Amino acid sequence: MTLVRVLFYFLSFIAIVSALYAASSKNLVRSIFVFFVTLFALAGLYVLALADFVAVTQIVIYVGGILVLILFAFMLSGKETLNVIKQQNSRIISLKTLPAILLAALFFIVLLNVVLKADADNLPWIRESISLKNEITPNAIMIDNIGVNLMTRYLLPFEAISILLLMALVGAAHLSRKEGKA
Amino acid sequence: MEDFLHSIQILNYTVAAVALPLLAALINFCLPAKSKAAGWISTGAILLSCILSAKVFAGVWNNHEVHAQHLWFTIGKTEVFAGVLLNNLSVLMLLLVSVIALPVHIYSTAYMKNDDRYNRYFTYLSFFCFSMLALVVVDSLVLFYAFWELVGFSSYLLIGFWFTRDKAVQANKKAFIMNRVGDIGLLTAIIILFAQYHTFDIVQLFAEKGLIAQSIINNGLWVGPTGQIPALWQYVACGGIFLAVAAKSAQFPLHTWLPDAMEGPTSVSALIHAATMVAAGVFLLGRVYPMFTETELTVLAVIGCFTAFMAATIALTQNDLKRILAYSTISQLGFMILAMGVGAYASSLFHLATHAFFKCLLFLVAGIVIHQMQHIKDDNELDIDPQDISHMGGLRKKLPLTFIVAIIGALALVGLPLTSGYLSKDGILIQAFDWSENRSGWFKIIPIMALLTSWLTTFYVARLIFKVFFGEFRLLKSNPDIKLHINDGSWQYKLPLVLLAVCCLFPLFSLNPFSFEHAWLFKGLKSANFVESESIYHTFIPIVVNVLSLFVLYAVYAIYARPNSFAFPQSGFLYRLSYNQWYIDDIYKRFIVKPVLRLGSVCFWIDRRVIDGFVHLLAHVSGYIAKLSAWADQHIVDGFLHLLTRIVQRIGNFARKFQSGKVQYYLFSMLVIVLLLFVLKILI
Amino acid sequence: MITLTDFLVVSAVLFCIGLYMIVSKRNAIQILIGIELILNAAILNLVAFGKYDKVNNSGQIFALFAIVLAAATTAVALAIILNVYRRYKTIDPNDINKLRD
Amino acid sequence: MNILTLLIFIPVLFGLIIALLPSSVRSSFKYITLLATLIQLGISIWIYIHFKTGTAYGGINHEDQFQFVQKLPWIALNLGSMGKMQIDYFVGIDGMSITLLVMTSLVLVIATLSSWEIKSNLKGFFLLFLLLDMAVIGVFCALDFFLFYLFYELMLLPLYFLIGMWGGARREYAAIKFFLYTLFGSVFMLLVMVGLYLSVTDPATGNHTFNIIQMMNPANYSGQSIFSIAGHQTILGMPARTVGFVVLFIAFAIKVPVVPLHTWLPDAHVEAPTPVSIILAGILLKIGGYGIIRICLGIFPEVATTGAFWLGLLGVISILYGAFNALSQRDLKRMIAYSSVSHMGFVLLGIASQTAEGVSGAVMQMVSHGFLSTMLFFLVGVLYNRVHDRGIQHFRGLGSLMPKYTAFVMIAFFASLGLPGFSAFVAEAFTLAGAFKSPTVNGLLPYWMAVCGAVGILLGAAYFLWTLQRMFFGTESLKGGAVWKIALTDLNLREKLTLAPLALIALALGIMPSLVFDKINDSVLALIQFLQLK
Repeated sequence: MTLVRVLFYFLSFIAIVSALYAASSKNLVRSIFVFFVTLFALAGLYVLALADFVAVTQIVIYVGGILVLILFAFMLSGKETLNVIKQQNSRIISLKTLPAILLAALFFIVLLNVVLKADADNLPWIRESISLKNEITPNAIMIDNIGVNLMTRYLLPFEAISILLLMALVGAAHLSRKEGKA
Repeated sequence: MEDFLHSIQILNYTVAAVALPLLAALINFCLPAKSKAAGWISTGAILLSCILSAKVFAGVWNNHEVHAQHLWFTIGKTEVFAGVLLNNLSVLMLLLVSVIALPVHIYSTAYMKNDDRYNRYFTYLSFFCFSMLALVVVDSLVLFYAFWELVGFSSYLLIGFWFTRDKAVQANKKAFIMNRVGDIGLLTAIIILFAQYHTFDIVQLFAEKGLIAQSIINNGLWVGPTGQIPALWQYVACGGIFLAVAAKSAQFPLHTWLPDAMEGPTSVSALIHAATMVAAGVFLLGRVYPMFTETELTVLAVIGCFTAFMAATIALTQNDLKRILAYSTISQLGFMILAMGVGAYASSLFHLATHAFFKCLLFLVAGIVIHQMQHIKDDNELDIDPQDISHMGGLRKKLPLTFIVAIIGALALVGLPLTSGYLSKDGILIQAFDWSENRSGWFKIIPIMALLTSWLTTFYVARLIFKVFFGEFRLLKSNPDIKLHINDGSWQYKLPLVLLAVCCLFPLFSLNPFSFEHAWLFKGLKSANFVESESIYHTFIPIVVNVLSLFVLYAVYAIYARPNSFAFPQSGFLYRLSYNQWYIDDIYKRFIVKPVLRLGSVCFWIDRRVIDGFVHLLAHVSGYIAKLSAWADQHIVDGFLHLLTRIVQRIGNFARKFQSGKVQYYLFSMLVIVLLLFVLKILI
Repeated sequence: MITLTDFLVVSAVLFCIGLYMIVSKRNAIQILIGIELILNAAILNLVAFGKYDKVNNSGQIFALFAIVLAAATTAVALAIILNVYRRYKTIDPNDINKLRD
Repeated sequence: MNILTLLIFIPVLFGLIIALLPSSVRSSFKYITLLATLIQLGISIWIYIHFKTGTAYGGINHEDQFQFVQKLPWIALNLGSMGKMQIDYFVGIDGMSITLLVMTSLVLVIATLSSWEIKSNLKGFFLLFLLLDMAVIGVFCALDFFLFYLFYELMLLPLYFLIGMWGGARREYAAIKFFLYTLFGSVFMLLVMVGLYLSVTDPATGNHTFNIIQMMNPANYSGQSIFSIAGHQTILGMPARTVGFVVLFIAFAIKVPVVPLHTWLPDAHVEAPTPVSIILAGILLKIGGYGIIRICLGIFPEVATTGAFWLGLLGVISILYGAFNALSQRDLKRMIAYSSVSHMGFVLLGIASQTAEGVSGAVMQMVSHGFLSTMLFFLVGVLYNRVHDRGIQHFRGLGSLMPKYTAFVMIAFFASLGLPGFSAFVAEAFTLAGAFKSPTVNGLLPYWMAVCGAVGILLGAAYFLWTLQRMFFGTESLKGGAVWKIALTDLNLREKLTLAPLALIALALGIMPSLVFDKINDSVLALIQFLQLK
């Protein structure tokens, strides 16, 4: 049992528990804030998967952008939403949510099944990658490489996404304008 | 050759004598109503018939038989003949009927002259004469039956002549139906004879050496020359004939129609219900006499005797003039049947002849009396029954001629010497005693009952005469201010009375007023082996009967004609039995008529409920089956379709839920399906 | 050593939780959170597999793209939610089942 | 042109004329129909006069002894391996048919005359009437079973509509009952007919045939066919020929009608309009009797002989049962309907006796009843037309109100109850004579049946006289009071002209039974001989 492994379990535990809390919580605000925790834990997991850059991006965009956006929207939507939320019944497993829980559980079983069957560690291309030393090692610096790749190999998707992002933001801004001014 | 021509002539006369009344009937039928010609046409016809009958009689009586026939029709291989048979019996009847009918016709022209349907009356009367005359001369049982029933039919018409009177139509219905019972008996007998002998010919059947004479009853079989059938059917045939006789001649148990038949015009009662038609039964017995065996004759004797006695007892207490006479007729007919039963064939027919005259006479007298009473009733607007003898009395001064002939008739009926009745009645009584002589003690009852009956006869006849003609006019007593304009009437009344009265005296029948054996009529009819047994009865009986009769006569005079007469108690059982005619009508009503009608209703009930019920049940069952199949059609066949549509609908509804517009639902279902795909993938 | 399977299991759990949230929640914002969870699960997978591509870094780069796109979708989604709220005074997706005005 | 064919199809010709004429001349329809029936009557009388008698013209089972024969191939289909289907148009008459034919023609004239009362939908009525006319004449003439059946069924249809459309209050019930009853019979008859067809081959052509006369010859039955005498086939465990006989007998017994298959009759009679009642009682019932003689006895003689007791028993039951029922009726027409049941019982009894007297008596009874029931129903119709009521209790003393009518009623009643001098007497007496002779001649019927039959005559007197006494005699009293008294006029000329010939014929037949017997004798003897040979 290495420290990495302990860390991994710890982080994934936090991520799952907080996600569960966010899912089961009737309080919107709470679930939003708990979702922060999940995101942070995930970022930690990215790090453990040797993707520091992604982890950072995760924190910046998700925690810094998306969550703030959500909170912002929530607060904009006013008092009635909160009232509605409070009225909901507090039991975790109610009859209404039972199908959804069942569905999720079954899905989980299926997924688990798929995962275990696939035996991801022994996939041919992974074996090949290990044998060709194409594996990222913990001490390798990958940020340069990412930057280069972005500007060369993945330039087209990069640009397309930029435009998409632009359009989405413009669209969002347009949508959220007051109706009277439209 | 001469013989043959003679026969032809006689046949022609006979046919003419029979056909003339029919012709008269047809002419009268076409005449306008109320035409007075009708009476004279009928009377003329019967007069001619009478003359022709006399000629026929002269030609045939104690001479040779005449028998001629003609093929009527063929059925299968059986040839049915129609023909005429003239022998002593039939010519006697022929003459008797026409001779009696003549005065009645004359009488009727006066008696019915005010009736609305005068011509219809004579149509019926002539038709009756035709049927009766034909009945006595025909030679075939089929024809005999036909005229037998036609006689009954004309009697039906005449009894119900005044058809608006309820009692009259009840009576004629009763008469016809009771006669029908007899007819059925006769028909059965004829059919049995036909089955046995394959012929309807009376000569072939009943001649001296005929088919009947050649048959014997052996081992329970009735063996004849042409075949054999069980002996039972011989008894049935005789029983059938007896029924016929009983019905026509009003013998117990079928006698009740005759008193009721008095609802018809009195002249009709005189002719049909006293003299001729009712005698047809005796005539039938005479025709088929050879058929009866010793035992059957005894039964006849018993029934005749009983009827005579019973009717006489009933006549004792009746108050209706015609009813008394009707019961007297029944009683006298009983005597005739008795005579037939004891083998006094000739005496029976002799009595038939003499009875015809005096009873007809008495009825005509009754007719006059009733007619006059009716006059009194109409003139003074009284509410009385003109036939009730308790209103009458002392009429001898008002109706002298009527009174005299009534006395003659009555004496003849009682059977006092010098009258024709004496001759015939004593003959019967004497022969009855002769007959019982050779038999065991019990058979003595029959002649003794007959004797008793003859005294009873004396009693009721005397009662009738004294009540009507002697004493004081009782109606005058109770209604002092009534006017009386009554007399014997015109010559049309008087002539017949005188004629008949003469015929009631002895000289017409025998020059010896005291011995029936010397009567020509008796000689002509007696069988060849008749022996004049000179037993003690021949002198003893007449004396006893007549002396006692005189005592009875005086007694009756004492009771009814003397002013301070005592009255019989009118409450005893015997009185009631007699007054109510032995309750026989009630018994019939209760035990025959009602059950038959009830049976009819039961049959109808069965028809409605059981048979139709069954049909309806079938209909219902098929209806239910139809409904069931309709139900099956609707619910099973259609139901299957509906189920299909329902399933489709359900599926549609089910699928529609996923199209609810709820985004999460869409997603959910999508996921479920994906899941299912997975599961399937794993499972397969 | 952390195996790929470990990552995959964690991401599967997250994915299922996200799924549950999407299906069961009556609040559009929570649904949005569920979507984000699923996206994150996917990203986790991308990152985990990206470990074995040192040269091209395809896993990590697409994880970056996914994050960016997630941000975009969130922005648009929130805008829509706001609009919906304005019109219907609710953000329960079950109540909003009419396409027409 | 064959005279019988002419006789059969004249009504159709006139029917076509009526069909083509516009409704505006509807008042002439009855005269056209009358003309048609009168022509038919003329033809049938011509046939009657020219009908030859003698042992060479006995008919029954000798095809060459029939008269006025016409035989044309009609349907001849070649069915390949199944042989040829052979149906002939085959008509002809012998002694059994001739008197019934004349009787039918006359009754049809009377029925037409009584159609004067029909007021609605004249075209339809007379068309159906003429169709019925054709069918009944056809039944009496047909000698091909298929043709017979065709006419037989063709009668049903017009009768159904005639009762159902022009009948009384419960006409639909009556019509349906009638229709179902008779259809029930004829459907099974069809089965037997087909069975017979498949069993019998025509020796001349070797084909199966519907020829009735060929069916009477046992030699024509192929060995193992269902109705073969030698084959002894069974249906449901019973001998096939017995079943065939019973089925045919039931079909005709419904028509006769024999108790207990009679309940359609009172209803149909009561509801039917007068002309239809007349045809029903006068003709249709005779078809039953005729069918039993011609078909049941002709085709299954040995079964008829073994079953004679039961036939006779049914006859006696019908006589007595019908009479008792008539006794308890309150509707005049229903009473007469039941009396028909009783009188037709004699027909069955006579046929069952299988003696010359019995069968002749039966035929005579059919002819006689044809006229008398016509007369009776016409008389009821007269009364009903006047006041629309038939309840026996509703009338009293009609004798003084309608003397001529009463006279005719008395003639009809007395003739019906078997007064000598009228036809019924001869018929009933000889039927009973035949029935009584039967035990000694052929041992078929017990003696007592004839005696029981005789009791039926007595009951006949009872119900007729009772009715007479209740309705026509006594003091006048009517349910409808003064209104009825005005309505109840005496007979008019047309009615008298209709009734007089009937009364005269009944009288003539009673006095001269040879009018019938001479014509039927040879056939009866031939039939008896045929039955004895089996």
